[in-house]
Amino acid sequence: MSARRGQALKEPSQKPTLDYLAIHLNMLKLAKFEDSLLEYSKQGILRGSLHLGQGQEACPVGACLALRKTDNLTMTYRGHGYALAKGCDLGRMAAEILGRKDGLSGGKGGKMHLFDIDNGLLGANGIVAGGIPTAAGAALSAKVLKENRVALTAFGDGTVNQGVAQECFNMAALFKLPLILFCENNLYAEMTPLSRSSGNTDLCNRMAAIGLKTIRIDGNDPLEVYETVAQARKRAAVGEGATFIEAMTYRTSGHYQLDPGTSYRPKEEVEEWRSNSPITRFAKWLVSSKHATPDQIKKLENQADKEVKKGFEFALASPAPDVQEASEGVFV
Amino acid sequence: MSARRGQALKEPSQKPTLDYLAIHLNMLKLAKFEDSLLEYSKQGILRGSLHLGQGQEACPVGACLALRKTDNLTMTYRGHGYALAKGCDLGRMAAEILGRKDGLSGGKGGKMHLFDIDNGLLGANGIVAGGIPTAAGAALSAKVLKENRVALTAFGDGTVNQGVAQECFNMAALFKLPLILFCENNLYAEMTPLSRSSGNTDLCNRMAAIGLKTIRIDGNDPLEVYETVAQARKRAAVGEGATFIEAMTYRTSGHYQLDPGTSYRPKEEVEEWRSNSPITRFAKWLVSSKHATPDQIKKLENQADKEVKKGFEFALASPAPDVQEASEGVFV
Amino acid sequence: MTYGQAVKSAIAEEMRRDPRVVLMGEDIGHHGGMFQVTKGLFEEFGEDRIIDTPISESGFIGMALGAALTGLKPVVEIMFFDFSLVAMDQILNQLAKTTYMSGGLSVPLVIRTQGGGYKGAAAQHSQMLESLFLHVPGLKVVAPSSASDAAGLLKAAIRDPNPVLFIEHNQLYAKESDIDATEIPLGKAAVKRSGSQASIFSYSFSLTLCLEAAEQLAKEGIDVEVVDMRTLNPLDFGTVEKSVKKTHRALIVHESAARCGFGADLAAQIQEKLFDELDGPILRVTGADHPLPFAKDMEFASLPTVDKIIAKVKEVLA
Amino acid sequence: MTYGQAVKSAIAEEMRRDPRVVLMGEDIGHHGGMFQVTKGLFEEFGEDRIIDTPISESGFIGMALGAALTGLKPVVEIMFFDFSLVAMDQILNQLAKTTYMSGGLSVPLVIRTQGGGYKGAAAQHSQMLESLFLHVPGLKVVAPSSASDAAGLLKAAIRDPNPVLFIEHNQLYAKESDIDATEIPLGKAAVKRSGSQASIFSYSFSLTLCLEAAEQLAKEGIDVEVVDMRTLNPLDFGTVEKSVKKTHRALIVHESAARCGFGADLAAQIQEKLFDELDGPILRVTGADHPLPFAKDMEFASLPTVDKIIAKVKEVLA
Ligand SMILES: Cc1ncc(C[n+]2csc(CCOP(=O)(O)OP(=O)(O)O)c2C)c(N)n1
Ligand SMILES: Cc1ncc(C[n+]2csc(CCOP(=O)(O)OP(=O)(O)O)c2C)c(N)n1
Ligand SMILES: [Mg+2]
Ligand SMILES: [Mg+2]
Repeated sequence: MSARRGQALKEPSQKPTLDYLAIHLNMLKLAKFEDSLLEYSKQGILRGSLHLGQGQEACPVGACLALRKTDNLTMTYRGHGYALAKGCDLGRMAAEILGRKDGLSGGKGGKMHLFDIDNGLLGANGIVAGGIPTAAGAALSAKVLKENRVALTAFGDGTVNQGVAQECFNMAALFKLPLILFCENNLYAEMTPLSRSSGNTDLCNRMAAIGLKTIRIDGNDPLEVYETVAQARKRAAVGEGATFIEAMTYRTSGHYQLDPGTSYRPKEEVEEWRSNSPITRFAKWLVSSKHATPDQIKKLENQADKEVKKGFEFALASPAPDVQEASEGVFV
Repeated sequence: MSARRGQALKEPSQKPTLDYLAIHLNMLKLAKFEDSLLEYSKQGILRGSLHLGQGQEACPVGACLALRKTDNLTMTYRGHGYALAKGCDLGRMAAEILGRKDGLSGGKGGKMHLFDIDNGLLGANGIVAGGIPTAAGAALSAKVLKENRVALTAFGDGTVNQGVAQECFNMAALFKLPLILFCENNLYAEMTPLSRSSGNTDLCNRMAAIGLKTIRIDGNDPLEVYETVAQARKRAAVGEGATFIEAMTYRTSGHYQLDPGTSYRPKEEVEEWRSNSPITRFAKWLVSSKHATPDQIKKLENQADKEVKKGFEFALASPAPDVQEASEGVFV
Repeated sequence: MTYGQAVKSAIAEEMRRDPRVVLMGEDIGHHGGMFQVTKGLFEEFGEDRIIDTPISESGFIGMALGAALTGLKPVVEIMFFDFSLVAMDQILNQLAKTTYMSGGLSVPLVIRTQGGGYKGAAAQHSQMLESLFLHVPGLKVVAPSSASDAAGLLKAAIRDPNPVLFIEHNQLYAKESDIDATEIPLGKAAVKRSGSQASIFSYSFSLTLCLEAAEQLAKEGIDVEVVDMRTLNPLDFGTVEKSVKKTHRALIVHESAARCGFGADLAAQIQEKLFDELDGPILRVTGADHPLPFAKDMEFASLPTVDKIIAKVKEVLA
Repeated sequence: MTYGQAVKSAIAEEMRRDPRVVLMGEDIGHHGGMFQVTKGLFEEFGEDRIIDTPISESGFIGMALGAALTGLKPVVEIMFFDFSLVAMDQILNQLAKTTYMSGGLSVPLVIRTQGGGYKGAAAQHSQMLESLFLHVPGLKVVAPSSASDAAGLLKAAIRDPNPVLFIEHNQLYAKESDIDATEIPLGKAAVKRSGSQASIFSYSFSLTLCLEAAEQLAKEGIDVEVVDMRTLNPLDFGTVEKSVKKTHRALIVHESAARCGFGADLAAQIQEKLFDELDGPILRVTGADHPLPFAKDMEFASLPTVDKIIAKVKEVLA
């Protein structure tokens, strides 16, 4: 496991015209969005279990930046970040997660089932690996319909051991699907370390043997994530097939809101990763590389705060859905 | 795909005290057993579809020779050979396949569900990959109970793409199970060639990346099969874990009795493999290497004939099961 | 035209009509399907639209969902109904729930499969599992008993914007009937034989056994009505109600197991809504509540037969 | 002792009693289970007997079958009932059929899982799917409603030579009751409240709602009997019959969906066997026939509640 954690960030190799401040803002928005969720959960306003992506913000932000609006995406219960970064309206997302009428699915889906087809979002998922086939199918349709569209599916390290994931990895290779298999390797599946879930802990090695192009990257560096996904997107779009990206990262929080995340992980490990969290590190780099002043960073934080607050105001102002709607909408 | 088909057989490297004639006899018995099944199927005496292992006789015979009676085994619909070679009574097997009272399961299981726990047989299976977990579980119990016992599961090339197979391959590596994953790569899954089922057609390469020890062998050479399985058994028994064996072979008949097996396979390919079928080749070698005279071979054929006939006589003399037994035996 | 050919012709017509219709499954393309139902389609439509898959049902059924959400109308084949069990999460947790959970996305796809016993295929190659797909909400479920229903209903299924499970029966593939080119709307039962003394509700192959039983009963002067449910979800309770109100006696016949089966469900609904119309209990002839045995006599003893239906009708009338 | 603790104590006792009992599942060992039900067992029994698995339900449940056939008695955990759908082939085609297909092999294993809504976990983390496992024959199915039943029935399940699906309910884990150390035989319902005017048949968490409803009805002078089915297969029809013969009116309550559900099945059986005993139709309060919505009011509108049960009892008596 050679996560390049702790390494200093470098200027991206090919300088794309990236808006670094926007990237930072997006990570901040995500972090603050999740902070709010946790707060509402504690207050009992948000129901059910809550899986935060704290410490993994660079993955969704970097990955979605490399995708187009028409590209498709599936992710997991830990997927708020992908929805936001893919362009989902923050207020409607918050409304869904709080079970309100103006939510993305009118309050029917809830936080594990975020859909937003206008932004290509084909669902978060409550079943480990459950959304991988959906993304593979979207890639298949792009291929069959000859549309310039790719699909990305985000999932965790533990997920590769679910049969359907392997079935799709093989078909992605076999059919040369325009698919990006984006694995957020945060070293644990719930409380289980990778060494107790995979016979071969080198996931890139394991996936390469299926016939996939693979690459392991620093998943805490939004620029590296962006570049890698952009490359993978290019390959996919020109018919060169699927890429498995292993983004090394770490959730600084627990598996879900009631898990402190400490009993099964060494304290030093948590500390080390926490001090190298994508946001902290990127902020430092922005300043040290003169892409932003500390003042600008502060402003971004305020802006993120404001946007998130506004979103939740919208959500909280939205009424509960009409109860009778519960029995409607099984079929269109 | 470097099947060593057509190659001349060599004397086994480490000379075990093998009874070559018994090996040949076992292959002959299997072939004749299946000839009879086909005949009874044509006559309408045997019901349902019938999946023959013609041309693949060296696999079960070689593999089971390396196993002990207490070792466990699961296989597929194409698994008559494993049952026979593992020591199953031929008559009771025939009776089961003909749906008689004296069948292994009293006629309830049928040919896709051959069980014989006294010989370690934990079932043939109608579901692709369905029996792989059973064997893995038997290996697990051997490990937990510290019994000197291993398990072997036989399956086809197409089967590796079924999710549950991959789940078990990973757990076999992860838990270092005393398990032998015996893949009869006959190049086709039903009518689908390997190149249209696996993103990487080098199955050993694919499985090695899961963390398994792998080896590709000539699956038409019973001695090579025997030696390989014996090695794998040794590894398993001393706690070194699971081995994936890719035995290159070919079914000279169709996928099942109504498939001539010709529409989707090149004529030359079928011919070439047919002329190198395990039985033909082994008989030649026995004679040329002076392990047997042509006369002895002839005698073995007669003996096989006789034993198979006797088995079917037993089976045909067995009555149909009592109808009221149908509703019994869901639970013990 | 046979039932099998009717299925093929419906697929072919829909594929010609709508370029978004694609097929997926094992050995359906190059080979034309294990039962030759898709034979020839590969030649006409090519490998872009007829996709041979590895033995990865869970994966490719889930892919069909993704494809359906993004512009295609996949018709996916599960070779034997029994094999659907390897793909239940994708079917029941994913594609059956997507429309509801997403607040209204359309999932236009059809899962075609075939099931049924009476052929010596034993416990893992004979099951009719429709009730599992009726219990977990989110799929339309269709099980035609004739070539013409198969053609008409399959067209409707392919045109439907919702996921449809289309269940063919092995024993029906060779059955002939005239078919016309019209679509038959989902959710409509059909009275296949009108009668006055009792109502038999059935579908798929069992329905044909019921018609045979009704013939024979007629010779004994017993006049029963036979209703082909055809679509099992949505359920056409209106037609059931009309029939029960006429005959006041009901029998339900299906091949799948009794417990928590379609018949249990329909019986519960009938007694709930039409209690006062009933002159006696609703009875059932169903597959047995144990795995299907292999040996012939045991197998037939475990499945509906004409004789059992006749005997049960007499019980219903007793 | 709470229901959760009762489950743990039963497991621990059986593990002490019989060295062949092992546990398998995700995060059950080192971590002690997502609901802490197996907390501490790893420390007592060690990694040979408490096996943490990868997220490969199909694989490890199938492995439990192989282990059960070769000397172990595995107790396997599926973290949420919903996840059982990824393992249906291994459960229903393999382990439920092995005894029958093999002509009598014993398959001593228990699948433990927990399900249930009322907690904002939406469509994929709330399902009660017992009816699927009742339809396909071959499993014993148990769904206790109290700590003491949980302990007694789990012991019996672990000792049973057959595969048992043991269904816990999320809303019950914290529920307290006294437990004694005795095994409760599978296949026996329990009259949890005796009454004369109507019979309510239920199980698991819903049963507790029925008892509450019965309390409240009693205050209105309505006297209902509440029967806890406890074991859903084999079904204790004898106890059902006795109750129906006393009250002549029946209501069935469960959280799972109505169509092809346990209630449909029981209603069908009651009207079939006890038609003349019934003074009115058998009614049901069940989970809704649609995926479970997330928002609270919608969720509760889709599930049994005390109010709904009270109203339905009044309908039954009308
Ligand atoms: C089929 C299935 N099994 C088990 C679970 C419970 N579960 C939820 S998240 C999780 C761990 C997933 O780990 P990983 O893939 O590494 O993703 P991460 O949570 O670390 O992002 C498990 C086991 C589930 N949701 N679905
Ligand atoms: C889950 C499942 N899907 C599909 C089938 C139908 N089927 C039976 S055999 C077979 C091909 C298996 O090929 P392979 O693994 O290569 O074994 P072989 O038959 O060549 O020995 C298929 C697809 C099945 N039995 N089970
Ligand atoms: Mg992880
Ligand atoms: Mg093969």
